[in-house]
Amino acid sequence: MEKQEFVASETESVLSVRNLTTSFRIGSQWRSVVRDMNFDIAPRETVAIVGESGSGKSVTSLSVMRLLPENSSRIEGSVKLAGRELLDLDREAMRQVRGNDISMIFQEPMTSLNPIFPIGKQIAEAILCHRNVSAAEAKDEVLRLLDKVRIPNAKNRFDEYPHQFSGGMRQRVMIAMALASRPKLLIADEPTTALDVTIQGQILDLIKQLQDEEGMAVLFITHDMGVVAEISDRTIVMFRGEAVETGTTDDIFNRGRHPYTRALLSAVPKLGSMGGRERPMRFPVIDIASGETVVPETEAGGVEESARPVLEVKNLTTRFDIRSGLFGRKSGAVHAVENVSFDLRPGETLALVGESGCGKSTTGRSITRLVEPSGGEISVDGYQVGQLGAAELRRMRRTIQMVFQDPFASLDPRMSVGEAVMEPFIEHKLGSKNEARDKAADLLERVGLGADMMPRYPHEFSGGQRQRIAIARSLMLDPKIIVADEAVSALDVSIKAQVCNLLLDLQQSFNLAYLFISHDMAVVERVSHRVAVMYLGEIVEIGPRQAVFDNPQHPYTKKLMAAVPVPDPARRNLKRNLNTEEIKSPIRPVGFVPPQRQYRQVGEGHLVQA
Amino acid sequence: ERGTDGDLKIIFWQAVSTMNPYLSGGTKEVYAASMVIEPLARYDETGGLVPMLAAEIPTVENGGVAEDLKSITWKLKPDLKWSDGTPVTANDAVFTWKYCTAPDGGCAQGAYFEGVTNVEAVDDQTIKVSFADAKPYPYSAFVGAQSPLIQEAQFKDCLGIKAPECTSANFGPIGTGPFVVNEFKPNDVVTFTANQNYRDASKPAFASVTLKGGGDAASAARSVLETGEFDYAWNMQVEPEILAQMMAAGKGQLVTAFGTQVERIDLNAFAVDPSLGDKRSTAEAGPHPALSDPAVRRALSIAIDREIIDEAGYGEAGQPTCNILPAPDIYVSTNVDWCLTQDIEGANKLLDDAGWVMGSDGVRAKDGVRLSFLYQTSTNSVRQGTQALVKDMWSQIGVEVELRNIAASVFFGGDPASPDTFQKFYADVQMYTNNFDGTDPEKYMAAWMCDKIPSPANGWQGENIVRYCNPEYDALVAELGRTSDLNERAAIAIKLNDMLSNDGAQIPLIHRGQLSAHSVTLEGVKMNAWDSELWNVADWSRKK
Amino acid sequence: MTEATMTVDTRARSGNFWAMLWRQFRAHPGGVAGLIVFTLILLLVFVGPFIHTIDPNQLDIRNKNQGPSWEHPFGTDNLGRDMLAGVMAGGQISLAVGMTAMLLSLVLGTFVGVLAGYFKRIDGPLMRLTDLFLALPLLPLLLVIIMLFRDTLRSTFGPETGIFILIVVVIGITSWMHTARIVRGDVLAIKSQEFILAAKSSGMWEYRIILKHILPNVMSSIMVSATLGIASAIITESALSFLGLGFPSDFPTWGRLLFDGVNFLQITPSRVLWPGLAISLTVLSVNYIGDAIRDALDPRALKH
Amino acid sequence: MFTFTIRRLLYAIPTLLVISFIIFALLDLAPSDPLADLPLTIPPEVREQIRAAMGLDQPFFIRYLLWLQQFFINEPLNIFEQITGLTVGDGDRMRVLSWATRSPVVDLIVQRLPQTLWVVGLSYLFGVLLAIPIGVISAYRQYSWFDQIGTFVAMVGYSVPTFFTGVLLIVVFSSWLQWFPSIYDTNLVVNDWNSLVQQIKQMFLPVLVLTLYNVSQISRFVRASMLDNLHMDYVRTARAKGVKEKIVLLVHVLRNSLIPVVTVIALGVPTIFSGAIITEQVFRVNGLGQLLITAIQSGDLPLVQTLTFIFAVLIVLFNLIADILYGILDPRIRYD
Ligand SMILES: Nc1ncnc2c1ncn2[C@@H]1O[C@H](COP(=O)(O)OP(=O)(O)OP(=O)(O)O)[C@@H](O)[C@H]1O
Ligand SMILES: Nc1ncnc2c1ncn2[C@@H]1O[C@H](COP(=O)(O)OP(=O)(O)OP(=O)(O)O)[C@@H](O)[C@H]1O
Ligand SMILES: [Mg+2]
Ligand SMILES: [Mg+2]
Repeated sequence: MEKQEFVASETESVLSVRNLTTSFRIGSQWRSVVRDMNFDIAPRETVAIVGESGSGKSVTSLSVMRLLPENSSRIEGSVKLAGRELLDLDREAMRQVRGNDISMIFQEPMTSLNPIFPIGKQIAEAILCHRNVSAAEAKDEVLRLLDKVRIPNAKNRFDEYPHQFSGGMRQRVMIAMALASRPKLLIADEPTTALDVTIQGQILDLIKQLQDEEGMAVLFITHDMGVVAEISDRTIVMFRGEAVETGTTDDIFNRGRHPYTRALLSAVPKLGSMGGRERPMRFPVIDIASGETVVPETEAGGVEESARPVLEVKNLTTRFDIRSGLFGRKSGAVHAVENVSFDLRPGETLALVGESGCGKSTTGRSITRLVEPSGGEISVDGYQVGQLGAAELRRMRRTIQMVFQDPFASLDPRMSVGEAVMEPFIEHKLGSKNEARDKAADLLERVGLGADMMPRYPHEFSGGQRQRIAIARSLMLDPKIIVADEAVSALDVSIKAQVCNLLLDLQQSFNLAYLFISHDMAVVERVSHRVAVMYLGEIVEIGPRQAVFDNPQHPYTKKLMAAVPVPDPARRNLKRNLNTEEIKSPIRPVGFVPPQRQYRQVGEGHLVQA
Repeated sequence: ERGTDGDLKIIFWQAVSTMNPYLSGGTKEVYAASMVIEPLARYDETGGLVPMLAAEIPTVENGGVAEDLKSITWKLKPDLKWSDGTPVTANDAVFTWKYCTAPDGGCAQGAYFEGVTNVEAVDDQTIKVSFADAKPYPYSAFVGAQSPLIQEAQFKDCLGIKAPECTSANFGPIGTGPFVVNEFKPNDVVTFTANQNYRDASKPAFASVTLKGGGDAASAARSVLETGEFDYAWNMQVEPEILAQMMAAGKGQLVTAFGTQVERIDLNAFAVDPSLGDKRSTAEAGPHPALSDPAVRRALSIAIDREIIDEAGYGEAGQPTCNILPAPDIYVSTNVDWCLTQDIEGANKLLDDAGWVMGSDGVRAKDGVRLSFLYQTSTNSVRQGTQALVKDMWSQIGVEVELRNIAASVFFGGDPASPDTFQKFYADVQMYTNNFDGTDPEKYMAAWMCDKIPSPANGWQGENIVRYCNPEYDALVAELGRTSDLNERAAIAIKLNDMLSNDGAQIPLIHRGQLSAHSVTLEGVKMNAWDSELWNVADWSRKK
Repeated sequence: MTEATMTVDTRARSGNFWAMLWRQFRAHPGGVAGLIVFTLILLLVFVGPFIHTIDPNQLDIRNKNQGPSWEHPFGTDNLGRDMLAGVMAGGQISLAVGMTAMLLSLVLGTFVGVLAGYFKRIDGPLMRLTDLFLALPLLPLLLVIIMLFRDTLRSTFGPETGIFILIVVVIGITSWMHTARIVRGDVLAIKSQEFILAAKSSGMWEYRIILKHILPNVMSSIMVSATLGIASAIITESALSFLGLGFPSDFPTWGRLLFDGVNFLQITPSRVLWPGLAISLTVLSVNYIGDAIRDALDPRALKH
Repeated sequence: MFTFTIRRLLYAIPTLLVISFIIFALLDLAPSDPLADLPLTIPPEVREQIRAAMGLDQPFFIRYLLWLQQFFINEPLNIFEQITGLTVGDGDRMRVLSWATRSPVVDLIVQRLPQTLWVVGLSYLFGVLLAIPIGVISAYRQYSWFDQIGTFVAMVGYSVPTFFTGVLLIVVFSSWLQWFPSIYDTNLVVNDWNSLVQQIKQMFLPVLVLTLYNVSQISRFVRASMLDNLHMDYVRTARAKGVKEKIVLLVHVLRNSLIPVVTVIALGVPTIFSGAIITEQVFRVNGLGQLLITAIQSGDLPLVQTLTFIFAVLIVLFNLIADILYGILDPRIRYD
């Protein structure tokens, strides 16, 4: 019945999709992953697609763009752009459409950017492709766009390469690229997962602004119900390849009928829902069929105060040199991590939050020496990480596992995911191949994937599925510490709950310690014991979760807390106007001596940079 | 008429590396140089001496050769001019001698001046060459393409150690021949122009010559016989049927001349078992367990069908022979022709009688010694064909053969450190060609003397590769050195030849001729095996 | 997505690596064709002599330079040797030499390339070593090797095996450098990718990372090197023999037959046709097999 | 990158010295002999004298040092004098002399360079220029008829040796059709239209043979490497931007695929200077390849040593260039 409502607006719609069915070929069989999708988007309108991870959101958007691999996929139905059938266009005509009429922000920015071209050039290309401007003009435009997406020091970073950017910065590059050509329709596939809430807000504002100015229509795919509530006019809920419910956002949020819709909304973690509890709390688990909460939420384990920390970080500093000129002389350095100290006890979760690009991932990588720190001491479970030889380093790494921010890039494209998950277990000779298989199958089930997916390859999965694979892999070794870098950002609410609960369970049973890097403040609030807030490479505030959330001291922490979107469509026209202040860059000239920071104690274990 | 026939194009598939035969000694260099610089006398196509710069051939009869055979006096033709217009004098000959005998010069033709104690200019036109001992055959220095006269004016600063540094002189010697070097690109191409001061005003007919080098024999043949791009190609070592097929194009023809080359199989007199290590192939190793049996040697020889080898590999350019000394005619023996017809039965009988019993594997053996031989030769398709044929023939008399071929640069290289040189002869049998320069066999026959056996003591430098040692033979060679009468010399030489063949020191296979190809439009080519093939290039002309 | 298809699917794609590779391979028409041709060549070469029983070294000078006939399907050469027998006997040697020498050079090259690309510390020395080997003049090197080792090998392994080992080793150690440099370049590019970092962070041994992550990802270059390597090895072998450094002349090999036949091109074209065809077909079929393996190892390649 | 280059260049000096020593030792050890070409009629005593005149009787080390001095001091000084017209010292220096020709080795090389560059260099250039588009198209249209034919030609082109293709072409085009000469004329001076036509004619066959070989090799690497990158996500991004398919292929995919290609090309360039031995032989181009092979066959050590050493310098140089190009092509590859 809702379908009827949607079809009605076809005439004036920018995009209208009818009976879209997309199938992939597996071996000799065709398997449909998106079935019978119908929707329209009008100019200036924002339509959000929400849904379970792996339900076909990305495939839908790629089908619209006709960007799926031609020989292993099949698109049926009709996709009309302003009345023009896209599925029948020839290559050249389709090329004209892409980037010009429709542009797209891809879910995984790491692999979606060409690794060997400077980002500036990649954005400029989008402009030069469709507009008749000079290279210099294009460059100006790119710099403006980079500024708009809040990349600090855009001029200097114009010529840098994707691998020199943080996850969030890459995502913003993708956004800038998509916006560069001022499309009629923007398809944004989880464009803000790697962004902190302040920047996320700014980006959303930017999109809104463009919508207002240029009449751009937006198809927005996201898991963040707060974002949905904030920007979308209408929402489509997808479940297992089908649109199970469509309607105005307000309708969906307040009068969702499909059990999955209800499950989705009732599970949304809300900031401040902890009600003064000290310890992390499990998420309510929802039965998707009925939409009812099945297991009541329970408080998770606490931390033994006296326990020796498994991870101690003292004055960790990591810098990336910037070289320029013919001689490749060092002209400065990115002070990605500066003087960071913290410790982590068994059974404890320390959340690391902060602005995108502030050095969270670098901190995580420095701890395991995946990047060489420039200074500081790290001890992991008794190992002095800085001094380890190759063999010991290897043993040390067994106790500390990472979930990378970009799961796709961290999976070997030529290795089936089953093998990828089993690999650490087999490599460390923790058991036989069959044991590994059983364990991997079990873990995959527990993160919501089927064991039957093991022979598939990474590229055949959705973003969220890959993230879960990465989590499963990190759990294979029964480590003592897990560095989870945005480990649940691409998961829909229900699966996020499931995965977080799994992590909490494991923590309780095995006294696991987590370094939990995330932008999702609501999740952070729920799962962590302590929180560290990073800003420009330094920890500006660290303390028990409750203290930091309830009593933020540092201005940045305060700002962060304020920017968290609230999943309530009623508040959607709120304007933030955060865009005004200057963006700070962590790039420092040669010889820069970082100021000695003083910390002031606010409460027990609650330190704030003075 | 001089210079009316345009360009003469010659192809040498081995390129010419220098124009100074004293510094190279390679056949191709000697041939190329022979167009420019000339000796006092040279051999014609029959092997007879003809005067070139000399007015006549000195003999005892005409007084040119001293009665005691210790000196020879040459008279130059009158009014001879170098190509730069200056006169040729006896001093140039004296200088040439000095040039080649200067210490540290490394003169490749030193052998031509061996035994020469002095060369003096009696007057401008008269050259007297004196020898240490009586020389029954005194025509060595300044005779033949290998020892031409060079100009003193050009080479006077190039004596001894300085010789290699005179690049422009070495590449463009001033001579008396029909042509003058125009441009020399080492190992590539030489261009010549007619010598304006050549003594015969009507010659050469060609205005210029291009002598190109490189490639292989077959393609050189093709360029003359099939495509007609070139007029003359030297040394066509190609299977006869290929040449025949190329000839079908009708563009060229083949010319042959037989000199003294004999393709032979050496049978090692000494044991060569690898377990003997460094003693291999020396007297210390003891006699060869199988090849020391004369019956075996003889059987090996008569088992070979030389006709077939000739037909398969040489065609016109070869004749079966049983002589080590195949030419000139007066030296040719007819006493050993028993080997000319293949006689497998006879060979088998010989071996049976000698006690070599056929084993179940088809290989004969006696007292634990099997007739199994390692047969080496240099790499070359004709030789490999011959190897295959011989292996097949020998297998019919119960002799097993393992073939080996070795790069020519190693085989003939004489590096004492290499196990693969023909001098070391770390094999039971080996095959190659040898010959001698000029028409006098004395030095050649001396190679089979006992004291010339290569051994570690003399750095493996001896010429007696087969390690033949027979005091009778040595005595006969000494006698040859004392005899001056030509017919007596011939008789002795034939005796020596027969001894070698009958004792089975070596198995002569093929008397090899030189085979060259020239265009049908080229006239005047007289193939010469005793001297440079280009010896009469002045007389060549284009067919009208 | 019915359950039925899923289970079929799962079964079809599980199993061990080789079974999977084989299944992928089977689906590749080019690869299958290549494999069939290659098998046929192997059959011809190894089983053929039992059917066509003429000895390749048997001379029949009266029947030389013959065209194809029932008795001599490929004709005869200028000494009357049967060409078919020659091609079959030559194939045994050429294939053995081509394959083993190629494998040797591939293993060496990949080994050096991967080590140099992966471990920065030994990159310099290894690459300078590669430069050295590239710069060494082949011929003198061969002469020296043969001078030093031929007799020992001959006495230990007999004349045939000895020379075989020598040739294979000689070709192997003088042709690994290209592979090494190509592999190194690829490794340099791949080792900076994040999945290598991820593998490191899981505490894998470096050599395991190399084996499981680096190697499969540089496979396509290695495959090309392998195909080209076979061709070069077969031809280098012939070059060795005509320089007098290879097999004795009574061991025909394809390269040698071709070389010897070139001058007879106009008299008996079949002398060059068959060995040339044999070499080309071998290389072509190996190329398609390599392509199929490459495609089978690349989950994203289009599958037929 | 600059410091890296400088460091590598400095590092190259000892490397090359070591290489030169090893080559010298190898050549010395090798059993080929400068006198092998001489007729057997030249007696042993004379041979000894010739050897002595070549300096072969000197100890190994002295000969090596002498070569070093001649090559690194005398020859550069000589070139300096030729260019500037000045005389340094007494101007009388022993240059590296070839044994076979008794002429300065450097002059020989200079003489051979033009034809080698023309024939071998040009065919390499053609090879690269053709191989890249062929490889790209073959990969893009994998298993299309273009790809299949390309594969076939490349494999046949690579596996059939040039000694055969060369002769075949000569038989067809020189003997039967008489279109092209079978022998290269190194004396030909191009100064007018006619001689240019002649030059092109004589270059045609050898260049064709070598080009086929080069194209075969390089295009296979281009194809394989392109196939690896064709399915990457960034290609999808480029398409999503609306980039023209040609640019997607030639800029995005090709540049990401260039590392093995650059390697192969960089390995190939020095071989231009070592000439194409067999092809040069077949067509009698008489370039550096023929110079080298005749030198080796005639045991002309100074010539072989010098040629090989120059070749080694080029190898080291081009491998360095390749390494620098890696860094430029892929910013993730860092050396410092
Ligand atoms: N190339 C492919 N081949 C086969 N199956 C695929 C391929 N790409 C995606 N799929 C499958 O299609 C389904 C939908 O994937 P899609 O990427 O659209 O999910 P999604 O809704 O975007 O999920 P997420 O929120 O996790 O990104 C998934 O089950 C995935 O496994
Ligand atoms: N390899 C590198 N070379 C140079 N600079 C780098 C490199 N890696 C990271 N940086 C820089 O270091 C800073 C911190 O990056 P990092 O990835 O740690 O940020 P982050 O906190 O994880 O951000 P996000 O939330 O966006 O993922 C950024 O400015 C980034 O550009
Ligand atoms: Mg998705
Ligand atoms: Mg990050």
